[in-house]
Amino acid sequence: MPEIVLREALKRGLEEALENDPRVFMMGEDIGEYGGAYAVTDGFLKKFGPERIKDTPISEQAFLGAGIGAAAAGLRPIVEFMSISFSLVAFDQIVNMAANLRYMSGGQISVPMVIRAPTGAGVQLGATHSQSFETWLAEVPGMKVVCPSTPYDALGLMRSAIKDDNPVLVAEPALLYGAKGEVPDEYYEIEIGKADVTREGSDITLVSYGYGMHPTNAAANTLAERGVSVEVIDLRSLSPIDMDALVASVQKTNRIVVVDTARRRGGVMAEVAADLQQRASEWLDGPVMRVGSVDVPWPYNRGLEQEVLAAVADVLAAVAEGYGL
Amino acid sequence: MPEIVLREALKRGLEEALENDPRVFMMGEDIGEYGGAYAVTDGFLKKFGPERIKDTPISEQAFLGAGIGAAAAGLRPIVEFMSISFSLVAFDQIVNMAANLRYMSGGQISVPMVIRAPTGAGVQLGATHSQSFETWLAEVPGMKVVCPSTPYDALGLMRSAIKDDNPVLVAEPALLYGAKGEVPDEYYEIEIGKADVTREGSDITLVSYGYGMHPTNAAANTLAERGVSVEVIDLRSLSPIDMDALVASVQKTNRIVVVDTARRRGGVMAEVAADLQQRASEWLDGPVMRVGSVDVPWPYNRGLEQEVLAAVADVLAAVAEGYGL
Amino acid sequence: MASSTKSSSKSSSKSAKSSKNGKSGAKGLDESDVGARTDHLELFRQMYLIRQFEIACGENYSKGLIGGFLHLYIGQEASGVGAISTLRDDDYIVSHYRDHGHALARGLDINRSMAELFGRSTGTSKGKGGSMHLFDVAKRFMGGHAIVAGQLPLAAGLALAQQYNKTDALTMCFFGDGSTNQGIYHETMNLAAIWKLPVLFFLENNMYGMGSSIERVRAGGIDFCPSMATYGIPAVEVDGMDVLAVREATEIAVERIRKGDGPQFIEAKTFRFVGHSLSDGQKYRGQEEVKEWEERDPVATFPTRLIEMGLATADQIAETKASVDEAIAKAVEFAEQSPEPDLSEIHNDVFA
Amino acid sequence: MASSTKSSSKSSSKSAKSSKNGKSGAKGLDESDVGARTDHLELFRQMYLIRQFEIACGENYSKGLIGGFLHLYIGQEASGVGAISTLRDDDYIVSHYRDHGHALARGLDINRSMAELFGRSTGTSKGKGGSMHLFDVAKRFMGGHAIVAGQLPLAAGLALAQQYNKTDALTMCFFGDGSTNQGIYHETMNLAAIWKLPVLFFLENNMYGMGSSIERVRAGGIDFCPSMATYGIPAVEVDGMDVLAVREATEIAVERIRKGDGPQFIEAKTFRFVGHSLSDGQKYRGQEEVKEWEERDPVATFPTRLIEMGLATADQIAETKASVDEAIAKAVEFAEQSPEPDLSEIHNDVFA
Ligand SMILES: Cc1ncc(C[n+]2csc(CCOP(=O)(O)OP(=O)(O)O)c2C)c(N)n1
Ligand SMILES: Cc1ncc(C[n+]2csc(CCOP(=O)(O)OP(=O)(O)O)c2C)c(N)n1
Ligand SMILES: [Mg+2]
Ligand SMILES: [Mg+2]
Repeated sequence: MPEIVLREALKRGLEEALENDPRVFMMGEDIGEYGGAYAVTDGFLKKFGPERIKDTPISEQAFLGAGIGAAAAGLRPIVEFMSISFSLVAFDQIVNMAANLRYMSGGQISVPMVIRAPTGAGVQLGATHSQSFETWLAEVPGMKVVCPSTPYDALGLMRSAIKDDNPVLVAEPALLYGAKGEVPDEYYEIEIGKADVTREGSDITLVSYGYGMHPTNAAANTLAERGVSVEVIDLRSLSPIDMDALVASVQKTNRIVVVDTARRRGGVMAEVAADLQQRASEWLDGPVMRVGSVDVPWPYNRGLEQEVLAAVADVLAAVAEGYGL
Repeated sequence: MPEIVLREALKRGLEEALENDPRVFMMGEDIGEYGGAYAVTDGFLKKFGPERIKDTPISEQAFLGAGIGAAAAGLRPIVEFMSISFSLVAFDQIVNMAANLRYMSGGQISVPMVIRAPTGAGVQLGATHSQSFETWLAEVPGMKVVCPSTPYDALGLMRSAIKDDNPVLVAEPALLYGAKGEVPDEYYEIEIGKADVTREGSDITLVSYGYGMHPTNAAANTLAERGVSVEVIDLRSLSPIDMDALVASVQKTNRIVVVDTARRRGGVMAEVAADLQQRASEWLDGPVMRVGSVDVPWPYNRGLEQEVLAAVADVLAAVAEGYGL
Repeated sequence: MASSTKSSSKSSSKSAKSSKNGKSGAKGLDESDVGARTDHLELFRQMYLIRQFEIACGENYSKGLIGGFLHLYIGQEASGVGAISTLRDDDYIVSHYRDHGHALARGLDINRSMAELFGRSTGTSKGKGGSMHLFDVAKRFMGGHAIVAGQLPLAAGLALAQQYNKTDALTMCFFGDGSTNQGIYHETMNLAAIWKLPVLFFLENNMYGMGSSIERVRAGGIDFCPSMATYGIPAVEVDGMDVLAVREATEIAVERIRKGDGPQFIEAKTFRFVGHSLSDGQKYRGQEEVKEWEERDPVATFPTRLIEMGLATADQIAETKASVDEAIAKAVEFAEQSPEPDLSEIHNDVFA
Repeated sequence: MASSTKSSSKSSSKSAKSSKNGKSGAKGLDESDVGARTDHLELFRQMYLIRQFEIACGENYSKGLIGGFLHLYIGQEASGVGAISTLRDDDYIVSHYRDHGHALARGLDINRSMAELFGRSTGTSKGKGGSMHLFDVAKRFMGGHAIVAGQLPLAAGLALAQQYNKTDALTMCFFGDGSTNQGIYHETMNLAAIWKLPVLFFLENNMYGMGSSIERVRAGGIDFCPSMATYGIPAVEVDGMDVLAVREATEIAVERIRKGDGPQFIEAKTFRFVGHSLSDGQKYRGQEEVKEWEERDPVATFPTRLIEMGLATADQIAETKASVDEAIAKAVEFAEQSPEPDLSEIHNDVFA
């Protein structure tokens, strides 16, 4: 299978949709003439023209909201935030409009919109630019949220997100745009709401998603070297969360550590841990161990930032503390 | 002890501060001439004048942000959102400015600001007006969040919030403004970050806060009638959360149910459950049972809204399911 | 009043004519064509309908049959009725929480609208939306929105779709004076302008945002049209108590939008005779001010004008009123007798 | 250039004089008084310092010694230096992520500023803030803010405190052309205007917001002053490449604010000669445009002007440059040799 980087996988998914569905168009800051802050849309303006590749003013509230309106009218907008950190200024539109419209209208309105945004810390952008607000949006009924960790998943999830009739956030780990992986030429999709068992094992389950898969996979390798049989699960979808897959895994391994490179407090893994210990209590040999980044604002200094960021050592420490492995 | 309603308790706390500290002033929509949407500031404009009771335009971003600036300059602003639902349009200012400023500046700036907002569902305001965003703000490092359930707590917490040198959100349960309770004439404060054991018992611990204390207390009464010795804890503070108090209680009761009238998914009680099952696993006889409102947008119809809202029956069901009591 | 004279039949037929030059799909604007250009008696009927509907709402709110917040449109009827009378079926309308008037002027079923306020399963949103969230997508009435100014980009987006699909349909967006102090309002104005979106921004300046007189909270004072220069959006002020003046001004703006001129802005000066919502004690304004405006009550004054102009007889007015009264009574009855939604409904409509 | 003529010594001394009528705490604006009214050579020194600082930053970013995003101020030096030269010690300054120039013009220690970019413990924010978040509260330099336009209400709030405390100090707030498309900008303008806050809104219009020419993304075009009519905020445009013109215009605005006239707005037309940040390939603009602006490079042209005006000698210029070059070299050395923050630092400064 050919290998491409995650940025290319996203690009392929977007290009395909623009080619095949005239209702699909894109909006965002500097996605056109500049080529996109992370170059995901490079070349799109030339290829698809300014009516479908819309450079916007720095007005996240207005263009995200306009995406909602266009979607309500039957188009399929793909709206980019230059960073998930900037989604915060448009949170009201996402939560109160995109996610609520269907319910408030008694089912009359659909909002088939994709929101794309780079997310996560790790490149020294400091407190305001390193956040992971996908964890909040994943709690909002009416929203779907996915987060790929490989080029394969990025393409498969992007295809499903664009086809979905609901607002879907595709959180793109900024640290992974250049990450390589195999992607087949044949068409495939990845169902939103299904986790992926990326490694089978019987002693312990490690769960993560997005950039968190990197320390998680590294920890799995280390444990495997020590003779521990590790099952690894990539959530892929943060809303809905595939709790059934986690319960099934725990029934087999009886041990679980959940890992997030977003802050530890709250968020996706608090929900997973809280839910799982209740649902799978009879199979668990210990607590659901939770690993996350330190609960402080993101510092700029590289050493400090890395200290805050959840890492392989933290995963191994949790495995040891929770299960003595 | 004299009995007053929660609205009066808040009012007393605010009035006191305005009288005693010239740095304290208030801002918000219709807090002056209109007297406040929930009448908490009724009469203040006349008493303290327009320089200290500032009616604002419907510009949450600007006036909340101006509060941050005024606080950074040494004043002690108290900023009101007419509803916590409207805080969403100003979330960027709260999260990226109020909460981050100190860290980003290496400790040079303090933001001694109080944000007040009515919160919660239950009065048929529908999807956009019934939310509980204090659960998100409680996850933000740099923010403190309190939520009173009684007039006594409302006054004690408000006093501490105003004296605190950090941004503190006082989430005021809209359903409780008219709730009565005893409040002494003598001065007292309630420390932020300390939970309150409102009822001692040895069989099971029930934890909640704010409006959630009502179904929780009702459940405790029912259980007590059945002969179960119930310990009830009011968190009072959602950030920091007094996990030590919960662990201590579980060491005694070995059983716990956490209750929130905000949506079940995510939020404060996901964090509490996730943390507690990890910290107190050796003392727990079962999973941390979590009760919350149904994970759907808030419906307008009264019957539907009540069906969504976590209620005493849900608490009792969780107690039965988790611990057979 | 200057703005009233604008609505002379001469300029009306002129605008009607140029409108016929539009795309073939566009309906002509003939005085007799109810629905496109509603006739005068119909304008009165709609205003009276809204008034009586609102009065009935107030009564049933007091009885506890309607919950939540209730924002009545009483006093502003001429504005919404005049504006909406100029629209085609394929145009979108977007409103805020004070939406009953706009919904009824758009022809939403009054039974189902009332049922929505009662929270019943027969309501326009099956009882899930309530007063602030009326929707009827078949009628292209896209809500009812309760976050101040939050509806503006929705309107821009609907208009964007209309433009993208190369139609000459448009979106009419209602909002209040207070909402212009939300940043999103300015963002949307700019976006609509640079993209030349087919959207009509219809400001109902009723002088107050809740308890705040616009004079007190807006640096630019009580007139909004001058501020549109910043966005290059043509703007016209109209007497919002005069349904014909409103219709006239709106027709011109609508025509321009259909021609592809991009967004237009209308400011209707109007007034709510009642409180912001039913819990408003109106401490912030004197009753004289209210009285002054009430003298220009469109529902009270328009019949006289119609009769004077020879456009309706006193009998027709009386008949219209009687039939509306009956319809309102039936709507309340319908709402009251409609079933509550099934509790399982809470789980429906979260996802498509 | 018209705006340059404004900076004649006649009008300068006039504004200086009326400023002396201010409160007793206010420093006089004497030409010789560096700090209040900085002298001409000092203006040059600051511009040159900023230029060299930025060049050094670029180099060390390429070496990997500076991380994150790096937004250089190269080309805009006259704007910040001219504006800030008019301030008193008790005035506040608020900036955005392109903040190095403003920080240095305010007199922040260059060693500690460079150390902050290197992320060292000796940095202004102990290495926690980085390039986009320079702070020095002792100098009333209140950041460095990286959410576009997010700093505007902070400035309004600082000004509110100055007004509340009945001082005649003010707050100067810098922002870019692109930031005016954020709703919060408009909210803040209105709030400042209705409350008559002592804030100077200083727009550095460098014609681009990242890759978007302001012409393309703003309905109102490239000139911002007309839009201030909406808020009744006096607005003046100035040639941002001419440090004396900027100083002149700013002095007048500052004086008005101290008198209690409320917010003032200055638009400096300027240009960044380099990309938005160091990862910008500048595909969106031609090099001719950049060249044209570079011909007016303040750092290159101001010395000639000073010598022609007899305000400095070539030797003085050369000496100034030499001493700045040395200081920059030392700052880089200081930064490089400063220790990394202790890892325990992550837990400090979260709460007061
Ligand atoms: C963002 C936000 N802030 C505050 C409110 C509370 N609120 C509801 S309506 C209203 C006044 C709006 O006034 P205006 O726009 O003039 O409309 P009118 O009610 O006069 O029709 C306010 C402050 C809200 N719904 N949303
Ligand atoms: C809310 C928000 N949206 C987007 C960005 C990304 N961004 C950073 S700077 C910038 C351009 C700002 O341009 P302008 O205000 O003109 O300032 P300049 O960079 O030209 O000095 C953008 C889009 C951001 N930081 N914050
Ligand atoms: Mg109004
Ligand atoms: Mg710019």
